[in-house]
Amino acid sequence: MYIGIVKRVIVALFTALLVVSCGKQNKEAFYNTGIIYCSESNPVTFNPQLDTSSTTSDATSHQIYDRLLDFDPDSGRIVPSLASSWLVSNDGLTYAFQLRKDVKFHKTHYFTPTRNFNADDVVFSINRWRLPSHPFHSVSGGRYPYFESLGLAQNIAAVRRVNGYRVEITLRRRDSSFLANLATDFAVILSKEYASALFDAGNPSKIDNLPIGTGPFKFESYRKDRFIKYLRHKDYWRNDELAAQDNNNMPASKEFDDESNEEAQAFNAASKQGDNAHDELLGVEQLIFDITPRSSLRLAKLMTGECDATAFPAQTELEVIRTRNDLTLAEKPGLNIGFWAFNTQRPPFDNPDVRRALASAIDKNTLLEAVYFDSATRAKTLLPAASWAFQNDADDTAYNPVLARQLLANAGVKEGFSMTIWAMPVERAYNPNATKMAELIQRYLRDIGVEATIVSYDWATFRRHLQDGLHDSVLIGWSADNGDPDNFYRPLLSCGAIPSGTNRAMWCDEDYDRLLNEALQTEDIDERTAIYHQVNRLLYERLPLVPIAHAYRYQAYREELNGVVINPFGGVRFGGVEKTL
Amino acid sequence: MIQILTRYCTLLTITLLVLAVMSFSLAYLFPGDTLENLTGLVPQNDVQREALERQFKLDSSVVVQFFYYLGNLLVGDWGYSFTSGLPLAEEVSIAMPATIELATYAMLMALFVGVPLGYYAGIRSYSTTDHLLNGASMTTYSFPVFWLALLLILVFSLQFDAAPLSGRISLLYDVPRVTGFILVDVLLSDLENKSLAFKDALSHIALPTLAIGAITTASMIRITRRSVIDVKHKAYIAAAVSRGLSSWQIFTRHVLRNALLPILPLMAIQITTLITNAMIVETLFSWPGIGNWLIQAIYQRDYPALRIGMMAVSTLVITLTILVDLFNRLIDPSREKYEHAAV
Amino acid sequence: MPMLDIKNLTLEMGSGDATIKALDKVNLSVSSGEIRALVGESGSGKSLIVSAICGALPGQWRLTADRMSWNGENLLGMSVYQRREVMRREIAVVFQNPQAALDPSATLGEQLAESIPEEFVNGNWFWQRAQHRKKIAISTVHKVGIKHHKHYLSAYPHQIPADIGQKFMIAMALVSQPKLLIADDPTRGMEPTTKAQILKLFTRLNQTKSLSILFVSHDLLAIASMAHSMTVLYAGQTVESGKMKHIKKRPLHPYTQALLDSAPSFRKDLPPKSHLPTLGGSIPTLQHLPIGCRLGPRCPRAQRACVQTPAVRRIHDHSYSCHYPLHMEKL
Amino acid sequence: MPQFSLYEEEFHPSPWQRTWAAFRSSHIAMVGLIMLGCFVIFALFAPIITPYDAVEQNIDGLLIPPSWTSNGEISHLFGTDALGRDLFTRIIYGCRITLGTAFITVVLAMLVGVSLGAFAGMLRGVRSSIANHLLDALMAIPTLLIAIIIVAILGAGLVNSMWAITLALIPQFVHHTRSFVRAEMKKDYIVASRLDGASRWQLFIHSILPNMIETLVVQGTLALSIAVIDISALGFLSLGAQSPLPELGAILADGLDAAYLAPWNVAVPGTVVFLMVLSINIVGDGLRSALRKRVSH
Repeated sequence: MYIGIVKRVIVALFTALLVVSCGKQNKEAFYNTGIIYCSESNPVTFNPQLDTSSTTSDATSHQIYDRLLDFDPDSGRIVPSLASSWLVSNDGLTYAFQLRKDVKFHKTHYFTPTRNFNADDVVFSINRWRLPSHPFHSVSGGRYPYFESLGLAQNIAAVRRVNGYRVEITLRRRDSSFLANLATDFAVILSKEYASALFDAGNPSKIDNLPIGTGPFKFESYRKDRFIKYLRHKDYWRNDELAAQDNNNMPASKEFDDESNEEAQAFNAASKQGDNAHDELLGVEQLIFDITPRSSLRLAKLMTGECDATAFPAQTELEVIRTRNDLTLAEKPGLNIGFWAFNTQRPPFDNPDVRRALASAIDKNTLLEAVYFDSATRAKTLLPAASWAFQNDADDTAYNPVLARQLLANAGVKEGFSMTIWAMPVERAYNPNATKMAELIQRYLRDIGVEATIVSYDWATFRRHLQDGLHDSVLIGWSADNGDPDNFYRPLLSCGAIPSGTNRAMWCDEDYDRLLNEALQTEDIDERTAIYHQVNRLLYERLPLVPIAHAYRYQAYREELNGVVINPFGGVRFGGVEKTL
Repeated sequence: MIQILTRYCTLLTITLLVLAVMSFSLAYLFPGDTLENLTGLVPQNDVQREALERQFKLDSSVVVQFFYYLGNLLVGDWGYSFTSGLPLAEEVSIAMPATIELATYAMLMALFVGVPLGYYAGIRSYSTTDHLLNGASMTTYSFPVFWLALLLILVFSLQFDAAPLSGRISLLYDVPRVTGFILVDVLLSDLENKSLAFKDALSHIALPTLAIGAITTASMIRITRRSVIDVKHKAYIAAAVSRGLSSWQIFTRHVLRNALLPILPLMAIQITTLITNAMIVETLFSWPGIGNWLIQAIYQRDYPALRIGMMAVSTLVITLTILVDLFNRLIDPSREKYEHAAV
Repeated sequence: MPMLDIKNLTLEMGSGDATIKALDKVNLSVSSGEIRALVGESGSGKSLIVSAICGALPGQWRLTADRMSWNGENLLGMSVYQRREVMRREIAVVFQNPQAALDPSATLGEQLAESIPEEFVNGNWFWQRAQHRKKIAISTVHKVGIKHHKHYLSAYPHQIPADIGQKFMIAMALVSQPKLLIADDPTRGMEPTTKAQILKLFTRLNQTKSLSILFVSHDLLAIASMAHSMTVLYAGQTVESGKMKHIKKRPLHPYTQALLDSAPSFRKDLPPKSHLPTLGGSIPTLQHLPIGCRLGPRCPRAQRACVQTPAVRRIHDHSYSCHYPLHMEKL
Repeated sequence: MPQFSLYEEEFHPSPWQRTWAAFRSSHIAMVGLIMLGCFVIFALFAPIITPYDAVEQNIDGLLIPPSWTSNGEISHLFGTDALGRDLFTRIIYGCRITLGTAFITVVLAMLVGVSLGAFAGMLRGVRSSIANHLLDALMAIPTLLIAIIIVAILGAGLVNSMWAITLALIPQFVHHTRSFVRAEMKKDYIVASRLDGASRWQLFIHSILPNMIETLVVQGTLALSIAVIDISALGFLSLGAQSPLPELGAILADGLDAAYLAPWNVAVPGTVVFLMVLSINIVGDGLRSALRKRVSH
């Protein structure tokens, strides 16, 4: 008799547990008000000037800040942003920027702006990284790797505030890539008022941890290894501008790189220039960056709807995303390069023959197939096919283990020589699985009698040790920030780039730098391309690093999101994204 | 009664002291500079190093250091984590409740599902239902917890999209932290869509609890069944039958209590496996508990976090075990007869 | 008409050719007001008979009996509820080892109160009923000779000595005022002083309340003085039963003779320093039971005919089952 | 007098034979034993059985599906993983490493645990009860925690994870041995031999140990199943065996990265670990009930 009671109790218990916990993922209206983006790791800081890693610029540059100029995601040309128009002098040394009016800074729980964006903010933002004497220069380490690698600080003579909404910058030497550099993710505009308020309060480093900008989202909170929370910037300047604009299509701005007319290109881009990507910019109430280091977990969360978009889907998962109809996969030939850099300051890697031996010991095609699953093209030089200075007939190292053994022998490297391969722990478009590539290379090197051990740390510690040059060789890469070829050569291998930490090969060569500066002097495309071909030749002879692949850029998101634009220069932009469940 | 209490209190303090010594010695055992391991502060220059060393009495003898360290432990100044720079006391107070919550729900599931099923299997011993239950509990018990969690994710999250697979609640909800237990916090909070948030939190907690709970429930069933069968063959049950009591009366008055007593000490062991499983499952479901935090700390070689994490988790587990033992000692009249019954 | 009457009770276990007959055609009857002793060496299946009567047989035994009646009603035919009613009100059992037969997790007072039948307790509110139950418990405890009940009622079974425990078992049996008390070797392993106390208690109960007692034991000495009639059991077969006086004077079955010889106090004519007469061999284990008369291999008088199980023969109320009984030649 | 015994054929099986007879009677236990036998054979003869080398990558055979699926090849029974290594070979070597390490860990823990437990059991007085309670309390520290601490000190690696699990299992053995020895010391046959002047050590070797063997075997199987689970868990969290070493947990973790394209890289190692633990548990349970049957009759 009592068996019946016990049985009924247990059955009731089970059904209750199941009913409560299951039930289809609810499609309540509430979930439309927020976008969750699964990012791959923590940003090092909230001021992109201080760090070149794409994680940092993803999390900050396009969400919190604005720049003077922007790139048009479709054509890649420079379009006005905070600078509504700009004037270049004939000798190409002075640039005058007309700034946009009534652009409001963020109003957050830690700062309330009293005035709009004006010239002082531009001068403050540029002088901060330019002038070592600037009060905010040494705040949070005082290292501005991108600008140091380009040597921009030395090239800018003066930044002058003409009036409330007009700034003039004069250079020492002509630099055709200057405008492109002002449009990169790193040239963001900070708020001078916020900076001075912090300076008086005595903790200036807060400017880089609790950011204030003019971008579509304002910073709300950050938990390391867990999430970053942004709220919508109610009065974002693009919203008002769009509301005022009658929505016929504006004439596209003049071709920037049409070099034909030599006289000053007076771009009187109409102040109402709006680019069609950010049409109605109401967007969502809150944006969350859910930090999920494992790529398989990111995809799982995308499938269950816990994430609306993910960063760097792994190559093996592309097939799965394409087959599912509730996910969309945006694909673009990426402006990036994955390479295997040798630490040229450590013997025996200072000897080019040893580097050539190691380069010819590996078979690039198999690496492409095994790691990139054929979603990348073989790299001969640093420049990908999408860049206008691409050299198709550049010479490349072939897979030749016999030659490798010979070179090693006469370079005096004995059998069983051991070296380290540092594999970066995070996924990147240019190298989706560095550990796996390292294991493959390890096997190739074992064939020619070289014992390689794989070293990997957490991303922040990894980059700190790389900067101190503790590595023999490293598998890493670089994704360009603007379409200019100089953005590949200078940050990766110029002497100036070693202290800034972007020159992983720690390689310094006078005639390499001489050629790069020469290229910057001319505006003429063919002349610059010829110089870059000479640079490619020089790199092939010295071989400080082995270029491996130019990968496609992928962006996976759920089909509920519309308005997502894939940006060829990396970075994800949620400004105008709308979510309808 | 008092004698038992004092005995257990001294045992608890001795064990915690041993733990403190172990965690103190860890600072020396970990690679890297002892000062950093002890305090978590990285001295930039030598001047700061001397100041810190004097402050933490590193120059004086080990014993003085240890007592100073013990003082710090008790007062709650546990040093700073290398990676996040936050004080460790705060980190642990955020991470620990999440694991406790997970372990509590799994333990409740084990108690309210495992024990009754165990009784049912024990009473109907050697019948078909008993073999069924025994087989099921044996299979679930031999699942490695990470494999069971992966299977649950594959089936419930990816296949049926019934339950989410990461985090404690959808990040869109801004739940203020009151007690650290997510379900309690949601109820206490004044969110406008509170019912929605609660349902979301419940669906988030379903899979991890099921993953850990299933294994503990399985072992609970086995233990209870074995205990009930042992009791059924005892002489006083035959005596009760001879007194003409109905089987329900026999079950409630004699079988129920006598079968429960040998189970309690085994529940203490269950707590240990429960916490271990919780720590493993946290990394899979990215549940922001102490396990996840410790394993991140290992990857980032964050030694102060490891030292304090070890201290916190072992103190929690040991106190719980000793409390269960004490509770069992108090309510069980003939404790010596029930030396640890075999599983 | 005997109160409890059991004819040809057989208990089998196992299947096919390996069936073991623990009890083979056992006959036992107890009439009201009588103390019947059931004597047999340990391992002869005495406790099995007791659990067969109570209906608490372990699962694997199969029971078949020609007649198993209680006051005329057939025990086997009863429904489970009726059988339980009989056990609750009319039959009570006192087990061997008091320590094991008491619930270790409940106090003695609780267990005693629990076995008081509801009908005896009056008072319409539960606390009144509890009070009355406590009073009945205390009076019964005094009856069985435990003076300071307050201490013992609140004690746990592992805290009390064996004889107090046994007295409690008897109190629990008596509290339901049964008609038949089955005592399964209650004095086993006790010192003689406490054993005598217990036996005196039994005889007093029998005389004052004319409570019939089935006294199961292997201790012949204690039984001889108080039992009215006796049944002798050997390896699951009833070899002899009858009035105590007749059996003591003229045992008919060789095994009974051997039992009586083994107790020197029964033998007046025993010369000093002479060998105590004993039977050779030992009790067969369950797996190796001999066929026919199970005493066969050890019986000095065994003949070819003993291979068949001897039928039960009766001389007025003295029955035996042996092909070659003692003292018969003289008749 | 000539004792003609009719019961010549009476045969008293030794305790071992009786336990084995009881064990053999239950079919499930036999199935478990056969499965465990297969794993032990895999573990012992791994190099002979396996067609390929466990660590050698073959580039042109990446992510080949298992042979029973449509486009699978028979040359790779379980298909290949993301680096082109044959999964069948790695699973066999995985059995060798996981089961082997677990076995060594349990034997080590047993040796240390039993000697400590016996020593504590024999010791009279306050010291042994304090030591015992302390060990009981330390038994409560989770295995994963000890593993994390040891990995932090000595660095990750299979041997270090072995140390961690041994340390975690020792208190269990100490506790069971100590309670067994204390119970045994109260028994008369021990008191008798002690009165004959047997020293503590002789007592332990000659009288207590033989009786303890069977309970030790049962404790051993229980500890083995816990050890296998812990070693594969540590491998999975990449705290134990590092990447090229084919340990079942590590194979599962590697397989996770390409889980969507190659689900068999996750399914097969998981099921193998599950079957291994299941077989150990079944054998352990069968042994325990056989032992209980023998003791109760």
